[in-house]
Amino acid sequence: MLSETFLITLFLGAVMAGMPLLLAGLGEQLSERAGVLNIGLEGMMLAGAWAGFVAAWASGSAGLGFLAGAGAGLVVAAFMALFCVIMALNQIVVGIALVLAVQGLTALLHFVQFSQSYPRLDGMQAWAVPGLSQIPLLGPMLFSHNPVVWLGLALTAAMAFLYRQTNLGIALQAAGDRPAALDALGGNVTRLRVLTVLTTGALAGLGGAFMSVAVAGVFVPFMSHGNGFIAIVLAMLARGRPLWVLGGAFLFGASLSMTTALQVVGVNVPVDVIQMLPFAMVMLVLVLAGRKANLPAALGESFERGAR
Amino acid sequence: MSERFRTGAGRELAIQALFLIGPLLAVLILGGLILLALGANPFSYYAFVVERGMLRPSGLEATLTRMGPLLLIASGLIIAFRAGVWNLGGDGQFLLAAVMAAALAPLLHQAGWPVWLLLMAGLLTGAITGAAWAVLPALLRARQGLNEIITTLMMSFLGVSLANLLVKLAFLDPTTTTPQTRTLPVEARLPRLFDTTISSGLLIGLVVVILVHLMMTRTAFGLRLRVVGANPRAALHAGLAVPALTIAVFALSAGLVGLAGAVDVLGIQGNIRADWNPAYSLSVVPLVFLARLNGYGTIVYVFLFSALSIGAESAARRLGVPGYFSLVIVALMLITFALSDHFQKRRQRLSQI
Amino acid sequence: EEIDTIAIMAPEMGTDMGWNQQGVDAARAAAAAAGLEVIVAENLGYGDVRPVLRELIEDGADLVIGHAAGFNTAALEIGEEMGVPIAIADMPEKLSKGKVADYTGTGSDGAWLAGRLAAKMTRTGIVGIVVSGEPPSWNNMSVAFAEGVRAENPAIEVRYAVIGPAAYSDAAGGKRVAETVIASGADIIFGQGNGSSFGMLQAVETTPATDGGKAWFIDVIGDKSSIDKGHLLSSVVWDLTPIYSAMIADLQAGNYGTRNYDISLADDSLRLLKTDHIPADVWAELEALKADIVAGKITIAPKYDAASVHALVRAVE
Amino acid sequence: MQTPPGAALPPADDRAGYGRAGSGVTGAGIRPVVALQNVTRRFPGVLASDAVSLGFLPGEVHVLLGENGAGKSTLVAMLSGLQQPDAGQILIDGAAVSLAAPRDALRLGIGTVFQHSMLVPSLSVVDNFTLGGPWWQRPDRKALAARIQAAAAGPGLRVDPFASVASLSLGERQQAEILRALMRGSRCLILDEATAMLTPQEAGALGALMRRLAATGLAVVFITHKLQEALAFGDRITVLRGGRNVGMIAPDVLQARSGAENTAHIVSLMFGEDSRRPDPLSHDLPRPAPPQKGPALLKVAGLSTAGGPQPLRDISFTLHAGEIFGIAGIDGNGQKALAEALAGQIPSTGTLHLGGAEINGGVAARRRAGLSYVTDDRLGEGIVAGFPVATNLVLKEIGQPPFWRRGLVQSATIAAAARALVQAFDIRTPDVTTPAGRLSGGNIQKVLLARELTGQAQVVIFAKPTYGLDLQNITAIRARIREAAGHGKAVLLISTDLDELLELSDRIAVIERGRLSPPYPNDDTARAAITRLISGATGGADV
Ligand SMILES: Nc1ncnc2c1ncn2[C@@H]1O[C@H](COP(=O)(O)OP(=O)(O)OP(=O)(O)O)[C@@H](O)[C@H]1O
Ligand SMILES: Nc1ncnc2c1ncn2[C@@H]1O[C@H](COP(=O)(O)OP(=O)(O)OP(=O)(O)O)[C@@H](O)[C@H]1O
Ligand SMILES: [Mg+2]
Ligand SMILES: [Mg+2]
Repeated sequence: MLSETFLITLFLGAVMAGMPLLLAGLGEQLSERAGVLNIGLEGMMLAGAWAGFVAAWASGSAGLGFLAGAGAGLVVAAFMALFCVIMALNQIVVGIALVLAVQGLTALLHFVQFSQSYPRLDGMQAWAVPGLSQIPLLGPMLFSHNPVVWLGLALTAAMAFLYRQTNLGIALQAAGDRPAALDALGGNVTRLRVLTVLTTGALAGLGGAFMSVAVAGVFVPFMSHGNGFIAIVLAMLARGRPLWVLGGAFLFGASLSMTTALQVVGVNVPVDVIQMLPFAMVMLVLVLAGRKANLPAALGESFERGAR
Repeated sequence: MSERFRTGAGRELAIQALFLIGPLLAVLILGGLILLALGANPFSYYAFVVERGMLRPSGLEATLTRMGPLLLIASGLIIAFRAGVWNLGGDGQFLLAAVMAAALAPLLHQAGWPVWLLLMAGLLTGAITGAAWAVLPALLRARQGLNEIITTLMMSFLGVSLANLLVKLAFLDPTTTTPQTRTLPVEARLPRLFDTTISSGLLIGLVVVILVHLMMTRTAFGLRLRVVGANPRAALHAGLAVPALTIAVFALSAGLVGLAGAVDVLGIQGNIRADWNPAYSLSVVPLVFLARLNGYGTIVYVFLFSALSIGAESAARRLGVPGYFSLVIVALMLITFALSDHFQKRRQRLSQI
Repeated sequence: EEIDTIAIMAPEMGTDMGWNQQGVDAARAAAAAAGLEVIVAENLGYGDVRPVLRELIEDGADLVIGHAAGFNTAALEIGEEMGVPIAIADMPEKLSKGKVADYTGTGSDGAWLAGRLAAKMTRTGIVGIVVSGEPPSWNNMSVAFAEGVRAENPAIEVRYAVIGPAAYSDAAGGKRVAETVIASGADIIFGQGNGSSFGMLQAVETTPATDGGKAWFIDVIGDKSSIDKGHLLSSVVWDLTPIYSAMIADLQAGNYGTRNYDISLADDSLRLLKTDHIPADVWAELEALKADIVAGKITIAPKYDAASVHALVRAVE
Repeated sequence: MQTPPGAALPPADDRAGYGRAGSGVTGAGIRPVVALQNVTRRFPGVLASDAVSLGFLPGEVHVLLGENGAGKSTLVAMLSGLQQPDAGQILIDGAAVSLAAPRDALRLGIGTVFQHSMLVPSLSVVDNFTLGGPWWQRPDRKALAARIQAAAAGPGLRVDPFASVASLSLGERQQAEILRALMRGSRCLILDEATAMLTPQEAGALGALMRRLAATGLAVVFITHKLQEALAFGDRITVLRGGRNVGMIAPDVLQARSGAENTAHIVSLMFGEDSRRPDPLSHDLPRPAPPQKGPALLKVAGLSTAGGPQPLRDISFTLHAGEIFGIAGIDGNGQKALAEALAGQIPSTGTLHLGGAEINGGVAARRRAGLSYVTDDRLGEGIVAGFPVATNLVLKEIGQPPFWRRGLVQSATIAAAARALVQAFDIRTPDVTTPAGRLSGGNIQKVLLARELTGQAQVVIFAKPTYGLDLQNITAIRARIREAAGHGKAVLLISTDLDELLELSDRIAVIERGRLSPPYPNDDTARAAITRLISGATGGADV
């Protein structure tokens, strides 16, 4: 029963389920560091899921799908940037509005395009590390993944480096903690925040595209299914550390796989319970460890030069 | 500068009107384009929305009924946001409270309690449940300064799952196979107003939101909350019991959201089905912001929102436009109103110079 | 009595090649056959549908079909309030003369046949059930499917997985779970779950069974053969048209609410979808079994609760 | 210095430009590095700069003087690109430039130390120095730290590159900012109230540094409220009033006149001949003798705190009715902890008796018992910037009659009381409904005084009560402090400004690393003794 293929599938299932959370979470973390609370993440993921699917389906190339997904996320984020960063509208109002808008539009589009045909994509080839991926059990688990998974891991490392080791990282922290200081020293707070928000959108869109193109192979309305909000929580819990987002995302994927695994072996725990576990655990840790989630001081505040 | 002196009162009025009408117009036009793209006639669609959401008696009654719970959620959010507490966990608080009320009320009814008493009990249960679900975030924020956006969101996820679990395992109605709680008979629900179908939940909502508004603007307690919200350090310096106030805010806010859940069940739904989650608070959050956390403004926005959702639902159905379209309209409304608010503020600032 | 309009309310779009589409199409067909007007209220979700009900009745509906157990409470109340007959699903006990009739989709007989089919076709000796939720009518079919499998061959394992609470639209989850079940050895997936079943279909199409061969999908309620890519083995198809027609007839005859309605193999309102992936001999055997059920030689006791599903699948391994 | 675009402009143009201000700057024949031409800037309800014209010459320390709200920082904001003129021009080397953003100003060589800290608290000092660098680069923290230390050595500034800014005292932060501006190699250096947080020694060192920088051809702009600093360090002095340039004192004139004459001239320029105001020079007079040692009002014994940047260690002293007890010391030696511990804002051990009765409770309880605290962190905790002046005036009476009855606000009563206080304390504000955050530093401070000195206060703690205020306000505030003592209140005056302490106090003690020295009577020997103690030469030794 617990055959090799089964274990591998469980593990890969966890990875696949965690990937969208990782990508979106990394993005959210980026804009949060720069002081923008991006509540519209769910919308950006969903837009990415739709566009990614359409592109992959029309072109037959998953790669184009991912690109399109990232692009769509970026477009949604552009509204966020325009309204919240440049025009300083309320970040929560706009964020939620974007979620609703994308939910509505993608569902409409799906209705118009696919509600008769329900097209589906073919499976995607994994990128295997030559040699290593041949190791029994571990090989396929660790060294043979969808290209985007590798990208996600690379991004995690890149972000960690960027935050600690580059001027940009320092500038980001300044933009999130004391934008006025960055501004007074010749930095461009608005430009920086716009760029981070756009990047966030692209990452979230990629995450969504991963859901529809790589994981599901189909698009159905609302398929991002709350992942955007979970990603926001992950990003905040990670206290600015990309590696923690990675850990959190995989934990979630794992808990989903675990549900299935238990059911398949006939242990029937209510799904609701297992899905509560990750959050329940986190809350418990917070209560016991009681550490501050040190969010940027200016998080959610729009920057206006010389305002009194 | 100089033209500022030329602006007459008439022109001023016109501009104010524009700030009000402008956004609506924009929504209508943008939405109209989408409708055209969908091959529907915008005019008949909008006519429908207005007719079904506001003019037709049954539509208006539905709109007003829907306002009740939304207004209560809004009141809870107003308290929290004015006190600088980001309670984004409304959905969990709402659903859990609704489930508890739905579980209790029918039992009390079978036990032969008088209706008014069991309704009181139900509402109280809802409020207490909601407040209870905010205790952890409150303590974490008050004691450890832990940001409540995270904790309330997580508690919301937990609350929704727990509510489902309770319905499926604990409070199941034995008389049916559908996983739902026992149903509170219509005659035992919150009374309807006069001989309409409007639930008195509307009254509760209106009274509460106005009371909350007065509390925040006219009372010492309200000012204390606002000080804590505007500058916690100043609050400490002024000798306010910040932790206690913070906890009070969470309790009040979540309590009212919970009350909304109870009102929805006891006034409208009658029972709760497994896996049901209307996610109201997600749509109410932006509304109270647009109203600038002002109670009266909130009433207006909530009315618009309810009318729109009721009207759009039926228009969608009758004109072959998928109901998803109403989501788009709501989103457009939020953004255009936010924009007009933005330009209005900017204009005021300029005109002060 | 005199009726000119019926209305149907569906929770999701009537284009899902499943529960909603079957309901909406059937309502259209039945109305057309009886020369009546039909008002379709689809994609209502599971919120408060009372306003919709009132409006449909105001718009002249003489019969309102609440095509989801989730609508029952509201439908019963508003039907009473406005004195219009209504049809509900999954609450037979609410039958009431002139007012309420129930149509419970008891797919168990069909699902049992599907179980037999699966047992006949499996190479790995393992079949899987994947559902996106546990509503009564699905539990009913899950149980029957498992029983059918065991009736054919007790040695065959049935594995069961729920994607998640309210995961109806979770296509990604559907695919992930189905893949896992396939990886656990199943080569046939009996899938129930609106949007998410497209994910399951996808999994079956893209994941080979553990023996390297093809994995199969058995669908329920709807007919997805128009979009099949060669993995749709069959489906337990519900055709609600006879039911709705009967309702209309009874209503006109003035004895509505004196009986409940159900789908059955007898009038083909319940049937196993014949695809050319099913070998002729197997199909013949299934036809025979069907005949026995219709003739009452075989009876499958309908069960609707999740508990008995879990009990059954656990008993299996 | 390179010859930039504008060099071609005929000098005649400039002459016309500055002629209006009658400054005669161009008389010297050298062209200003940076110049303002009829610059006007409006804010809601105020004309912050009104057709200001002036120029900053290379090789000069140019001092800007003016009362609070005169418009000094607004000029700075426009020169550093934070704000743009509503009218008029800014010229660099005679060429009109538009400073749309700070980066333009920096690029053109204008470096600024702002009145309000521009450091990122969550970053280390080095990282704060790298801010604004090319984004892709990897900061070489070690090398930069070395350069920082080297640069700091010259002017004798104390800066620890690897300390996190959050852990620095206000004084240390200010030094870090000055150093950062210096290291940017600007051609024009602006210091807005840069000495406000420094000890006399540090201020002196900074003054010397300014002179040296000027000597290298830099144009230095120095804003201060301390006339003696202006006269000591400045070559040229321009005075602003109500946003207008009301006069410039050229170097030669400055040299020619005596200190007293200059002071008198400047003061008359700063405040005009407005007789309603108290004579700003009055504070040189000795304070009226206090009522002979009144009864002991506040007894502090073994006061200690844990945590915080500088915990208190076993502090004991007694305050008598009608006396002013001064506490001197370099900023960051526990002054804040002491004030907050006494006021009940932070937990502490030890006992506190007020008028015989022990008080412990929280802020509110102590306030009711008659202990009130005028904080030095005006914007941070003193006021709620967004709330009206009126509300801020009753911020510590929330819920008390007559302002609240049965929990309901009595807006009329509050407004009336507020107007009275605005009158009595000469608070300059468009209206009692104006958001307090809009007021200038001096007026915010008066709001705090008005709030703390009214009511049943018996013991009043003042923390740096006059920091950042103009002469006028300083005089007014100090008068209030004397008056409070005169009315038999006990005053604890915590200040880093020794002159202030010597001027006001009866007894002075020194706080150093959380310990309090025994008090010294404020006699002729006091200055020497206290200075010795502060500079820590014989620190705890003779205690
Ligand atoms: N951003 C702003 N919004 C509104 N009013 C402002 C703003 N900045 C300055 N003011 C007003 O402009 C006037 C000048 O302010 P400014 O800060 O330049 O005075 P200042 O000379 O620097 O005073 P201080 O010595 O207290 O620093 C004051 O009345 C102030 O209230
Ligand atoms: N109008 C001017 N007056 C005086 N000095 C100037 C002027 N314009 C430029 N400079 C000096 O010339 C040098 C280069 O100026 P320039 O505008 O080329 O900077 P830059 O490096 O092009 O700007 P950027 O940061 O946008 O690349 C700077 O040190 C600046 O101080
Ligand atoms: Mg200033
Ligand atoms: Mg000042």
